[in-house]
Amino acid sequence: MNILNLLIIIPVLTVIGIVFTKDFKGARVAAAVGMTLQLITAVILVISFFAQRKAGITGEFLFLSDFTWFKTLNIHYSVGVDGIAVWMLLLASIVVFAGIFASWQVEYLAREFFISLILLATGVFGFFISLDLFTMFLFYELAVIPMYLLIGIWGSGPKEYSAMKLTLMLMGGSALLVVGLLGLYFYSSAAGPVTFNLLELSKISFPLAMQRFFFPFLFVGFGILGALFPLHTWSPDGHSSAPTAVSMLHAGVLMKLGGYGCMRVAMFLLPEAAQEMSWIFLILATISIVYGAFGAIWQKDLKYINAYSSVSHCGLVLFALLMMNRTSMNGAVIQMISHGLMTALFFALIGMIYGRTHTRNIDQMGGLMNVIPFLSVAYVIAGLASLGLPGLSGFVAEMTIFIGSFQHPDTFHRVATIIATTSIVVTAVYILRVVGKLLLGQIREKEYLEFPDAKWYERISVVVLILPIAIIGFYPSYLSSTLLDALNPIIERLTAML
Amino acid sequence: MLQGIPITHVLIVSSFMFFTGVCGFIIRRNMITILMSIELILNAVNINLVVFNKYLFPDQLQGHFFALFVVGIAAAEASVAIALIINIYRRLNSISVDKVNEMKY
Amino acid sequence: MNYSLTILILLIPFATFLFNGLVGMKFKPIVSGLIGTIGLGVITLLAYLTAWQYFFVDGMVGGSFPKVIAMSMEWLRLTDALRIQIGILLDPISVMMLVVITTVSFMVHIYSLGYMKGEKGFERFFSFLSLFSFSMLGLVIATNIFQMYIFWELVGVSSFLLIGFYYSKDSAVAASKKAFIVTRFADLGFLIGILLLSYFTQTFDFKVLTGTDQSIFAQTAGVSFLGMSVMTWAALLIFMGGAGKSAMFPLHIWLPDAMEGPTPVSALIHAATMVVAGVFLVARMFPVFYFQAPDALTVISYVGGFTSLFAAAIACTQYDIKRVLAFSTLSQIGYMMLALGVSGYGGHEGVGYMASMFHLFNHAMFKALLFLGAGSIIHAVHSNVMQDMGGLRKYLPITHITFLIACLTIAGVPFLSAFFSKDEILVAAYEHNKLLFAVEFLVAGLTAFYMFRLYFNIFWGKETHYHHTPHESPKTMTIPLMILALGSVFAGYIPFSKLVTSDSMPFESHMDFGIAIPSVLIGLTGILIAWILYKKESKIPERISKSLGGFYQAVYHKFYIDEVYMFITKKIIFNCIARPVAWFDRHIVDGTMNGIGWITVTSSRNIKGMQSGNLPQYGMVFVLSAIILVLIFSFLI
Amino acid sequence: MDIASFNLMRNELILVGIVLILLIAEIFTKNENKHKLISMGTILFGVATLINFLPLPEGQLFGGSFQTTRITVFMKSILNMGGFIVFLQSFTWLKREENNGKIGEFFILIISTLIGMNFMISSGDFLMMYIGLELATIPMAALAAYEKFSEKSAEAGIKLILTSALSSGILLYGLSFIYGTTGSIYFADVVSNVGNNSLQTFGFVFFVAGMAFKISLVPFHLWTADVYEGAPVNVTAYLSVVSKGAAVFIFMIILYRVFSSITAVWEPLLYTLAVATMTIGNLFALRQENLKRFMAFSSIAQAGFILLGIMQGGQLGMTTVVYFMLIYVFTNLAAFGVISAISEQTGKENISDYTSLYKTNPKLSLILLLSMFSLAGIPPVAGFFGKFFLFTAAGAKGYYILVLIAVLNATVSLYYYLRVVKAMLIDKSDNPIATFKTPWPMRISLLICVAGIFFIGFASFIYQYISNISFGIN
Repeated sequence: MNILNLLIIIPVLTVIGIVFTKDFKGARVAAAVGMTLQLITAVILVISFFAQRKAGITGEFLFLSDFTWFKTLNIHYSVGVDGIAVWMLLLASIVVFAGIFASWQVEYLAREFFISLILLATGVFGFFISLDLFTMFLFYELAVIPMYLLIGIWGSGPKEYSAMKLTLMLMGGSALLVVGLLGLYFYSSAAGPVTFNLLELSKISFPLAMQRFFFPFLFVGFGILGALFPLHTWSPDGHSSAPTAVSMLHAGVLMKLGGYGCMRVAMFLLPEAAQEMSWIFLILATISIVYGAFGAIWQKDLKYINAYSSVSHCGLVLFALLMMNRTSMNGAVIQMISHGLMTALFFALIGMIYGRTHTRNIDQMGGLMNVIPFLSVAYVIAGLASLGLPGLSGFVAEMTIFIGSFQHPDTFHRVATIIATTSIVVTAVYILRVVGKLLLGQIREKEYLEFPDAKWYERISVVVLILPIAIIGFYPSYLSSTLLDALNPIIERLTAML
Repeated sequence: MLQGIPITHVLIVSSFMFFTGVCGFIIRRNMITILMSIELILNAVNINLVVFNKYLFPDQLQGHFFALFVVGIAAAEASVAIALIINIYRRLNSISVDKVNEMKY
Repeated sequence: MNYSLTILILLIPFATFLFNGLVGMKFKPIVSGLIGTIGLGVITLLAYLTAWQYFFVDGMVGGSFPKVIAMSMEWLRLTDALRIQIGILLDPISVMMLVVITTVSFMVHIYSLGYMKGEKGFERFFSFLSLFSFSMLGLVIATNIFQMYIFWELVGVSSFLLIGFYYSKDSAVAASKKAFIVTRFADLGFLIGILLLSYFTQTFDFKVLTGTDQSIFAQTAGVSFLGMSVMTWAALLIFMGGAGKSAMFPLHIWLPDAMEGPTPVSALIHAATMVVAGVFLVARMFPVFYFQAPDALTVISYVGGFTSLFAAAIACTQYDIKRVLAFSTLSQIGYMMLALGVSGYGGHEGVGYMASMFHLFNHAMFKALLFLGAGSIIHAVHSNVMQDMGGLRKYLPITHITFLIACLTIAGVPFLSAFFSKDEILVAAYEHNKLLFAVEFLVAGLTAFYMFRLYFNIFWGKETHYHHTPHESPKTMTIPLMILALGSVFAGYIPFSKLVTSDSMPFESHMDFGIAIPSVLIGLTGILIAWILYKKESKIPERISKSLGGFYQAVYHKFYIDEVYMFITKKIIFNCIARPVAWFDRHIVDGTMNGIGWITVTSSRNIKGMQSGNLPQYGMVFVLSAIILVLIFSFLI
Repeated sequence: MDIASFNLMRNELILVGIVLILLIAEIFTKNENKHKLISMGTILFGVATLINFLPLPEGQLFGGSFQTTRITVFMKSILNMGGFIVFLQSFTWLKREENNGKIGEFFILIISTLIGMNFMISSGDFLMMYIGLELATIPMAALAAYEKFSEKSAEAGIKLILTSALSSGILLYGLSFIYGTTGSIYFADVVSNVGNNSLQTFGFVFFVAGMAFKISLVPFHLWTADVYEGAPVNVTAYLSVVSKGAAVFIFMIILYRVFSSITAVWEPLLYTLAVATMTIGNLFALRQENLKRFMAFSSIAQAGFILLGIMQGGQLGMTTVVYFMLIYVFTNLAAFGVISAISEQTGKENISDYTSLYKTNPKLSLILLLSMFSLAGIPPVAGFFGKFFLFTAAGAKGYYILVLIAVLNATVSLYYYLRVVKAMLIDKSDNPIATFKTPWPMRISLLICVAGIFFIGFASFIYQYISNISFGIN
């Protein structure tokens, strides 16, 4: 039995289990149990994966298993993971786990809530493990759709509008993807039967004209989910309306699908076009880095601030990917992981604070440090991580990206890098602005004094997120070196024709 | 018989009938008349079938048979249509098509 | 000769930081205080041992002090060439800095035991202090520029945390924010400098960068941007980082506000250690500056000179005693920067370098002493503006004496430590640039004047009566004062030119009385003027300030630099960039997306007439479209 | 041609038999237990449906004017299933007082249309096809006007009969020219004579227009919405699934078997129609309030997607289309089942009436949600597979732009499908539809549909089977 299938089976079983629960208590317990198992499985997966690597099993993907699904179309259900995917899976399981505990107090239609949440998670896990682009796309859409219900039903603010906008924009993205995927599929007939299989596609070198035509479809299609300027506008509204756990999952993991897809599908399979067109998207990515950061300065709503900072940080991911050298791409992946963790932490904390103050407007809050120190300190840590403080994951990611990108021989790219670096100052500005207004200063309202500090479940979800941030921050070399190995095939394919 | 009459003439007649029917369908307001215009269209078809058969493929009868069936089916169609028209008349006390546009947009 | 124990210098403070930060609140406050202090004491001892071993046991190898890599581990591998090491580099300046930091920090710890007694968040304070010590030590022993950057950032954040220690005070919060953002902005320059440097030299390592082999800079030959060679750019950008931390003009604005932090913090971070990090950075990179970017050195010397004058002028007008000290710090750091700027490399040429380090050492002693003294005064009178003080000498004898010593030292009175270092600096300036020499000469007088203005206003001047009589601070606070007083008296007799030099080869430095005597004289003049003006309560100062009028106001308002910054940040950045961006995003980018939806809906509303429900119309559409299709497909195609 | 070979017309004959039995039975049943006819007819039809799953040899009758291949048999089974589900869903409706006298008619009419469709599908010449078409259409008008006393129903009937008469006139006119230019009405003979001849193209386009009317492709779709809205719910369901399906099948078969040589003409033609159909259908569906009308436009849009499959013109194309129709039967009928159940119970048919249905009738609204997702092509339900394979088919031809337009249209369609979901799950209403218990036949039908929606997508062997039996231009 392939351990990867467990990552799909466990959530599905969890969903079935939740269906049979009576009330919200049962539902959340069932969800928690399931996701704990999921987390354990993911950890085991990571350990055994690198055990195998250490044992000298080379081969881009491990834990391969393949079963023919639609024979005439040559569509398979084939799974496998490489050094990047395992980390992504671990990230996803951590965030989902934290998300369950962060939404411990959901009572309204709790069963439906957890079911859709875990369906979403299933999509994410499936996406990362699948090697067949058809199943990958299937899981991708499976991940996008529950978002509508989650935001629409359990959201806040203009939730219907935001949910609809988010869903339609992401579906528009997948519309582009369908075209790109079909292009890959049919042009693969050059070498034997048409196939969706990533590994086989990666052996083909597609004609340049075809690459030029399809690369934008694939890159933009995934880029929308990666909040590529100017197609990022679903993100602020969506995140601000979504319930806590959904924002966590969405900003933490789902947006990473975008970056991962850009790298794993668009750039990996169509390298020449990637080399050729990178400059366009590089400009867009640079814009979204700076633009997102500046956009965050002016916002009043905590979630808007984080949505914009996510735009900025995810822009950094795409930016680094487009630099297309080992270091920067390595940085991109680290950034995905680190941003996933810290933005999830942010949204979790915002949710918890909102649960107490019932407002997210920073002008109406202040002095929380005095009343809920645990959450406030956690918030400060998250903030420091996101403005790139050494010892926390953000620094590692950003520095790897900047140094790596600056190694690019082309001046244009180096200038772009310098522009991108300015974001660290702007980030500092808006993070400190929030920390100053929200946590420090005088206690704003009398009733703050009755606020309880973090409950046990809140502590769990916060700690579970902070730990990896600190670990990566302190001891990045293992993660980074494994990623470097995993990136080799991609780099080779990308730089083959240089 | 039709000796001396070139096929084109007949076809012109039939197509004239066809378009008369179509215009009738579009212009007339009385449903019965509309039904009659449809009959015109079908008869234009019949003429075509017969003429093609007669002039081009005289050694077989497919066209003729087709025409016969068309006539028969047209009759059936007409009967059902008239039944429905009567039904409409019962409902609306009118058989003008302008009355039957309750459902739109 | 192994320095394996030096690793503890990093580990112990980090451990105490974690302990106090995570579980400190579980115990009685004093526990965490003691843990922090003892930990610091241990590493102070270690630092002294290391210094002893480095300078006197191992001593010189081949006529110069070697760069010893005590320990080094790979932290992160960026590219095959660029790897970030975390390690310990021992050479004269880093060892000296170890001594300075641990000493002052230890003193401050002891002092804080008394000063912070009963404060809310006592354990938090000590955990932050440990964090700061950890980062600062890590900074000075960095083996490569990137490690330095890492700890540079950590220092910045711990300074942020300590300035904002009283986080319910809005002014403190604002000050901490300002400090962090200004330094962060400077660090951006530092980072870009690192990027440039590492791109062209493909190394972070100080040993390589500052080594004798200049071939690594071959790449940079001929590369220039806006008419300046790329190395000049890199050097200036790196200096920008240093200027931010060391609060050089125009990045000085955060330092006076930083006085919102608890006074021991000001003593430790904003007088003795962190603010000289910039000087240390330049000293550390000195060969790179000297050989690759001499223009940058000139810039540094002028920035230093200007800052020292500018700050001294402001110091003369301030009433908040801590702010006076802050500006004097600026001015003194200006001295050090200038000294580095005018220094040469090797032998007696490098006297400026040596002098700067020397002054740094002394300055740490007496400025820490001054701040701690100020702290104990504030502790006594619960205020830090001069007007509320006067004639305190009776109440606070020890503070008074130590404070006086410190004032004399900074005024450059002979045979006290600063006398020697200042003299060396003036010598270096004189040899290199007469204009700067003149400036510094003037500043020497100003320094003496404002320090004694401060001194007389506090301990003499008008007889204020206090609603509760001030009393001398507890032993925990006075003992550090005395120790530091000893330090600032005798530190001057350390033969720096034998130990800490630009090329780490000793040279003979001799007193240049041609310069020493006038500088002493101008110092004494300053003191004398202060005596006349402030010894007894008098109306003269007001009259003078009146007569100076506008100029005085400008100086008093620190030349309105803060206001300028306010304008830039609030008006330009916020209103002219962030706000439009937000607007653009909401209305243009998002508007487009909504526009697409709107178009769809409207068009669907507009074509509804097609479905009129009218039978003949259906028929017409049917037939017409059939015919049109026929026309298209049977005749056009 | 011995008697045994009539086995090839197995399904048709059985259906005719059922009609006869029902006619006789109706004579001998007293008024008070007419409703027994419902279960009787349903059971008989169910048996017929089952029988048709049995394997059947291929062959032809009447000198090739009736042809039976495995694919036609399968198509007929799809239609049978659709009819069967519709019967199950119309129990409560037929049990009404005013329908008591017309129960037999309902079955007889529907089954006879089905017979017509069956003949149409396995027709080997245009005459047979035309007869089947009319047999499939004329009773449909009567069905649409089934509710004697409802003006809407009457209007639906008259609109259907008149427009369809017009369309069949146009179609025949086209056919007459095809006959004239090819000299035969037998598919087998026509093929060889089809060429690039503008008079023939003229005929062909008229023929396509006539078929497009039945499949309700824009711009020949105008009758659809009105008829769907006016006709009784179950009839609408039948119209939207079964008769549309039959038309699609025969259209595809004729294109592939007869006009295979002029793909250069009909591919751009279908391209245009597909784009127009998807776009216009969606645009109209956006603002519909009445659910039946809504479903009408949605089904129009779906027809546009189906064209993508037909265009491919190969085995892949036919496979995807048949597969999609199979899924479409279950999906659409699930939706109509819920709609009819609710309109039977409350007479409400507007989206706004469905607000917070989930509170009161969670099961029904979940089924509706599933079918909406399946229609929108959202994984993991079957609709996703159906749609994706249609896109694949179009992609195989290299029509990537068309695919892009189609998928963007699918995105738009997602908007209005989600409107229904939003109404049921998200919007709050102070007087939602009261909780009620659906009768068992409806339950069974919905169960079948949900099973289909979930199952067919993953069951690749079904796709495999279809692919094995379907043919294409080669």
